Amino acid sequence: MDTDQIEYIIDHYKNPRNYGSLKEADISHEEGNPLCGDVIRFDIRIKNNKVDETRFTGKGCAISQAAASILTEMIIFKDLNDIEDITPNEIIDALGGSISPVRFKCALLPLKVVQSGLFGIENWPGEE
Amino acid sequence: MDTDQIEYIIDHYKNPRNYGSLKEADISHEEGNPLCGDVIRFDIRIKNNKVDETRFTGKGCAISQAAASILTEMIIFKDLNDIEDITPNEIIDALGGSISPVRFKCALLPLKVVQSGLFGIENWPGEE
Amino acid sequence: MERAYKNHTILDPHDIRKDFPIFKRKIRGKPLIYLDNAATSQKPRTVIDAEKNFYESTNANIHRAVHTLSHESTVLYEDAHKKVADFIGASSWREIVFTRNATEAINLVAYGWGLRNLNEGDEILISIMEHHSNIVPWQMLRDMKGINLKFVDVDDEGRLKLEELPKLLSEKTKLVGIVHASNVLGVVNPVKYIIEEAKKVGALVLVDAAQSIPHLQINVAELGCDFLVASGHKMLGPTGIGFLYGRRKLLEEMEPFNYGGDMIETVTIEKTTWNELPWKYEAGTPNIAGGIGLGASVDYLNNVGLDKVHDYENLLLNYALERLIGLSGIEFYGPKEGGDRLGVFTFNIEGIHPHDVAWILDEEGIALRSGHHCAQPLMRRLKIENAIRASFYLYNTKEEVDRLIEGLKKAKRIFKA
Amino acid sequence: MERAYKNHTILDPHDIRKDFPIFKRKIRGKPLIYLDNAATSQKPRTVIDAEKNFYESTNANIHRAVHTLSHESTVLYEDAHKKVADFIGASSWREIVFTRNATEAINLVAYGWGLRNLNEGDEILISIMEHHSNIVPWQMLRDMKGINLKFVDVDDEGRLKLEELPKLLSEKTKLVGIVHASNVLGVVNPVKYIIEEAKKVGALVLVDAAQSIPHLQINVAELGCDFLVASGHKMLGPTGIGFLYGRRKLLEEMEPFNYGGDMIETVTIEKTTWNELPWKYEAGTPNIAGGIGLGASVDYLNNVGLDKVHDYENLLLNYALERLIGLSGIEFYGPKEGGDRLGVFTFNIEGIHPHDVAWILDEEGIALRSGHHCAQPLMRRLKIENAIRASFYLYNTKEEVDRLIEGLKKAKRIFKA
Ligand SMILES: Cc1ncc(COP(=O)(O)O)c(C=O)c1O
Ligand SMILES: Cc1ncc(COP(=O)(O)O)c(C=O)c1O
Ligand code: FES
Ligand code: FES
Repeated sequence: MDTDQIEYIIDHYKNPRNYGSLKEADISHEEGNPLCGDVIRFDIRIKNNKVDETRFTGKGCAISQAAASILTEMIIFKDLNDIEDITPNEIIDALGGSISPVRFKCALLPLKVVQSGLFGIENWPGEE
Repeated sequence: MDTDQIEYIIDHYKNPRNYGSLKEADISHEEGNPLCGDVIRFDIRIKNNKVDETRFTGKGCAISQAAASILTEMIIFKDLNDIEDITPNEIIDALGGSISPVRFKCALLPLKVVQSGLFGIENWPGEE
Repeated sequence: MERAYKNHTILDPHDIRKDFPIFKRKIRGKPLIYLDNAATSQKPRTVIDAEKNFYESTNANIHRAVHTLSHESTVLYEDAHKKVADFIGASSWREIVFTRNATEAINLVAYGWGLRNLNEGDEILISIMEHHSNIVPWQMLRDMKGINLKFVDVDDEGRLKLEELPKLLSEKTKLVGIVHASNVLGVVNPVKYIIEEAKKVGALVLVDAAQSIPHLQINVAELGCDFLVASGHKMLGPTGIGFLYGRRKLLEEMEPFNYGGDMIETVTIEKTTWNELPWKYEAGTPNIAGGIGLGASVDYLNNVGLDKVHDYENLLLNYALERLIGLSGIEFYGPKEGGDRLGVFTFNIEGIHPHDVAWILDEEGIALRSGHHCAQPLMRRLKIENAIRASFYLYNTKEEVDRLIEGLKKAKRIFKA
Repeated sequence: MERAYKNHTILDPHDIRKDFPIFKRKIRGKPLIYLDNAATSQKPRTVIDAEKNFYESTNANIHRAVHTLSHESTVLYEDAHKKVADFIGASSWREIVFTRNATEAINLVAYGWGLRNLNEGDEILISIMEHHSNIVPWQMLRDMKGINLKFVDVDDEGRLKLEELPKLLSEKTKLVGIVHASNVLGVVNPVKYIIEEAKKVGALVLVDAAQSIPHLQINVAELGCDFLVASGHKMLGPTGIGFLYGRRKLLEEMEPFNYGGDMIETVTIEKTTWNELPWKYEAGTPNIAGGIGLGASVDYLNNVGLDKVHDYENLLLNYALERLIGLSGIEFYGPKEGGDRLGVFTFNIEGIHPHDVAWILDEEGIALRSGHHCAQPLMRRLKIENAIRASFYLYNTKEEVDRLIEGLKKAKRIFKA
C-alpha cells in the first residue's frame, strides 16, 4: 500500500466524518466482528426514501473506522435503492483499492451495518 | 532371497519333519497369529529335563510351517534350559537368514508356541 | 481385447509414468511394479511439489493473522477445499471438511451426528462388504447408544443382495452406510438406487467413496447422498488428508467432533460458540500442506480426465482377468467381468498361502497386497481368511500385467502348486 | 547484553538460516522477517526432503503388506515414533500416538478417557491461561457428562496463582490439564510442582507442551505426567502431524478414539478387538509422510541441541524486551524478564489497534500475529481483547529485532501515537 493511501485511511480514522449519534434516528443498527470484538453502529434518518442524516460510532481498527467514516459520506442524501446497490468492491475502492483481503472483514463491516440495518441483507463475502 | 533358500523353506513346508501329534504329551500348546488367522500347535514329551519327543500341527504360510518343522529338529533331545535360550535370531538364521522382517511374525510363531508353552514367556519381538 | 488395447490411444500410461518419480525405484535390481493402488496410490511430481513449494515459500498458519504469508496460506488452503467441492459437484466449498482420511471422516459423522442424534432401538444399515472403517465406528455407536446395526448381505459373486433392502429398511433406519466400490471385489454398488430406497424411509446416507473417487467421476448432487467420504492418499494425494462432504444443513446442525482452536467463534469460561463451516469441524492447525497437495491431485486427475482413467483401467482389468483365469488352480472372488467394476481383483492360488504368493512376487519387484484387506466380515462371508489383491491405477501397463502373470506362474512352480 | 550476544558463539542463526529455504522469500521486495513462530515454525530442508524422498522412493501404505515398499514405509513410520519417544524420554515408543496436532491429541484423551471414565460431579482443573485447545474439549465433557470445570487464575504479571492449587484440588479432581508454556505470555509453568500436587489427590495430569517442546528439553519420566501433547508444525515439522504421549497402562486401559482400519485386531459382525499400541489409537491410513517428517524435525533439533536453542532465544528475548520497553506507549503483558520464559512476548501500542500494527509491519515484510491468540479467557483476564505477539525461533536474528523495533516506531509515527 502506498503512503498516500495509508495516510488517507489514517486521516479518516483520526478525524472521522459524521461521528456520533442521532437522537431521532429511523434506523439504528450495530454489528460486530466476532473475530476481534470490534463493533460499529450507524444511526440513519430517512426522508423521501433518502438518507437525510447519518452518524456512526464504534471501536475498532483504523480500516473499519475509516471505512465507516467514508461510508457516511457515500450514503448521505443518497436514495435507499442506490445504497442497496453499493458493492463491497466500491468500499474497497473508496479505501484506495489495495486493502489486503485479510482485512476485508474490517473494511466491509460498516457496509454490513448499513445494508443489514436498512434491508436485512445477510449474505456477506466470505460467508457464502 | 536366493533360490536355494527358498527351496529349503519350501521343502520343509511341503515335507514337514515331525508333523502330527503326540498322545501323551507333557505339554500341548497352541498360538495364533491374529493378523492372518494362522495357528501352530506343539506337542512335547519331556524326559530328564530334555525334549524326548515332539510333534507339531498347524495351518499357515510356508515360513511359519517351515520354521515349525525346523524348530522340531532344533529342540529334539535338547535340554529345556537350552531351549529357553533359543533367540529369534537363531530361528531367522536357521531359515537361511534373509527372511524379510515383515515375515518375522510368521518365522517366530513356532518359537513363541514352544517357549510360551514351556516357560510362559510372553514378550515377543515387535511386542515390546 | 488385444486390439482394443493397442488402439487405446486416449491414455498413454508411459507418458503418465514420467510424472511419477517413484518409478525410478528398483526392488532388488528389478523395476518396481506397483499393484497395491487400492491401499494407496503413488504421487505425481505436481503433488509432491505442491507440498514442497508451500513449505519453501509460503508456509504460515492460516486464519486470522494479518501478515502476507498467513493470508496466502489461508487462500491456498481454502482453494483446495474449492477444488474438491468442484470435483464432486458439491454446491459450496463449505460442505467440504478436510479430515485425516476417510476413516476419520466416518468417525466425524459417528460422533458429531450419531452420538447426539441416535436413540436406543434406532438402526444403522451397512453392508457386509464394508471396509472396517465403515463398520467399527457404527459398532461403537451400537455399544454406546444401544442402537442396532444391520447388514446387507452379498451373493456368491459378491454383489449386494438388493432384493433384501426393503426388508432391512424401516422407519427405524436412521442412517445407511454404503461403500461405493468394494476394496476387495472391485464391484461398484448401485448407490443411487440405494440412496433412493433409503430416502423413502427418511434415512440419511453416507457413501464411502474411498475406492471409487480415484477412478470414477462422482457428483454428490446427482447421487443425492447426505455424506460422502474419501482419502487423499488413494487419489494421488498426500497421506494425512481426506475429506467429508456433508449437506450444508446437516453440517450446520450437527455438533462438532474435535474441539479446540480455529473451530470456535468465541470462548468464555462458561460457553463457546462455533466458527462457520467448514472450520467448525477442523479443530486445531490443520494439515495445511496436505490439503494443498490434495488440491494438486484433484488438478492432476482433472487434467487427465477420470473418464479416460476409468476406460483405460477397464481395458487393463479385462486383459488381466483373461490371462489370470487361464491359469490353473486360481480361485477368484467377485464378478469376473468388467462393467460395473473397478480395476481391483482378489484371488487365491490353491495350495499357496496368499502371503507366500506376495513374498514370491515381491522377490520379482511386484508389490501387491495379501491379507484380509480390512474387510474381515466380507472375507468370512466368502469363506476365506486371506487373499491376494492386485489393483490398478492409471500408470500401470499391460507389460506389468504380463510380469504379474509370470510371477504367479513362478510361485506355482516353486510351490509345485 | 550486547556483549553477551556478540560472544554467543554457540548458535549462529545465520548458519541455521541456510537450512530454511523460505528465507529466500521476499515480501513486497523486502526480506521476510518471520516472528510468528508460536503459530507455526518454518521448515528446514531436511524436513521438506524427508517427505519428498518418501513419496519419491518409498511410498506405500504401512502394516501388513508383505511387499518391500510397505515394509520400508512401516519401518520409517515406526522409527519416527521411536525418535519422538527418545526425544521426550518415554519408556517405550508404544507410548507415542501420532495425531493431527496437539488439539486432536487432547480430544483423544477427552473422548477415549473422559467420555468413558467421568461421572457427574467429577472435576477437571485447568488454568485460565490455556489455549482454546485445552479448554473447549473439557467444556464438551462438562456439557455431556455433567462434570465441573475449574480454572486456576493468574496474577497480573500472568503467573499462575499456585497458592490457590490446594483449594482447587480435591478427590473430585480427576484430571489436571496444564499448559507447559503459555502461547501468549511466554511464561513456563512449574508443571513438575503442579503434577506433584495433582498426584496427591490422585488426579491424572495432561501437559500441553505445544509451545514448550520446540524450545525446551522435556522428559516425561522426570515430569511424571500421564499425558503430554504437542504439534509437529511448531517444532520444525510438517503440518498435519502431532502426538500424544500417554503412560502405557493408561493407553492400554482407555477406549479407542477413532474407529476403523489398522486399529483393530479382528472384526466380526458382533465384536471387534483392538490392535496393540499405538495403533489402537491410529485408525485408518495415518499421515505417514508427516510422521516421517516429524522424525526428521526431531533429528534436526537434536543436532542443534535444544539447550543452545533455548539459550540463544533467551538472549534474543532479553535484547528485544530491553529495546521494546524503551519505546513510549507500550503496554506489555506477562513477565518482563527472561528466566522461566520463552521467546514469546505480547504487547499493545497505545492508540493503535493491534491488527493495524500488524498491517504496518506486514508492509515492512515483518510477519507477526495480532488477535486473541486462541486464548480468549486469558485475554479477558488481562482485560484486553487483542494484542500483538512476536515469537522467536532459532533462526531469528538481532538484526530482525532491530527491524521490528523500527517497524513499531514507524507505526507510531503513522498513527501519531
Ligand atoms: C499452548 C498451545 N496449545 C495448543 C495449541 C494447539 O496446537 P494445534 O493448533 O497445532 O493443535 C497451540 C497452538 O497455537 C498452543 O499454543
Ligand atoms: C472402501 C474403503 N473405505 C475406507 C477406507 C479407509 O481409508 P483410510 O485408511 O484412508 O481412512 C479404505 C482404505 O483401504 C477403503 O478401501
Ligand atoms: S480488526 Fe476488528 S474490525 Fe478490523
Ligand atoms: S501368514 Fe500367517 S503365520 Fe505367516
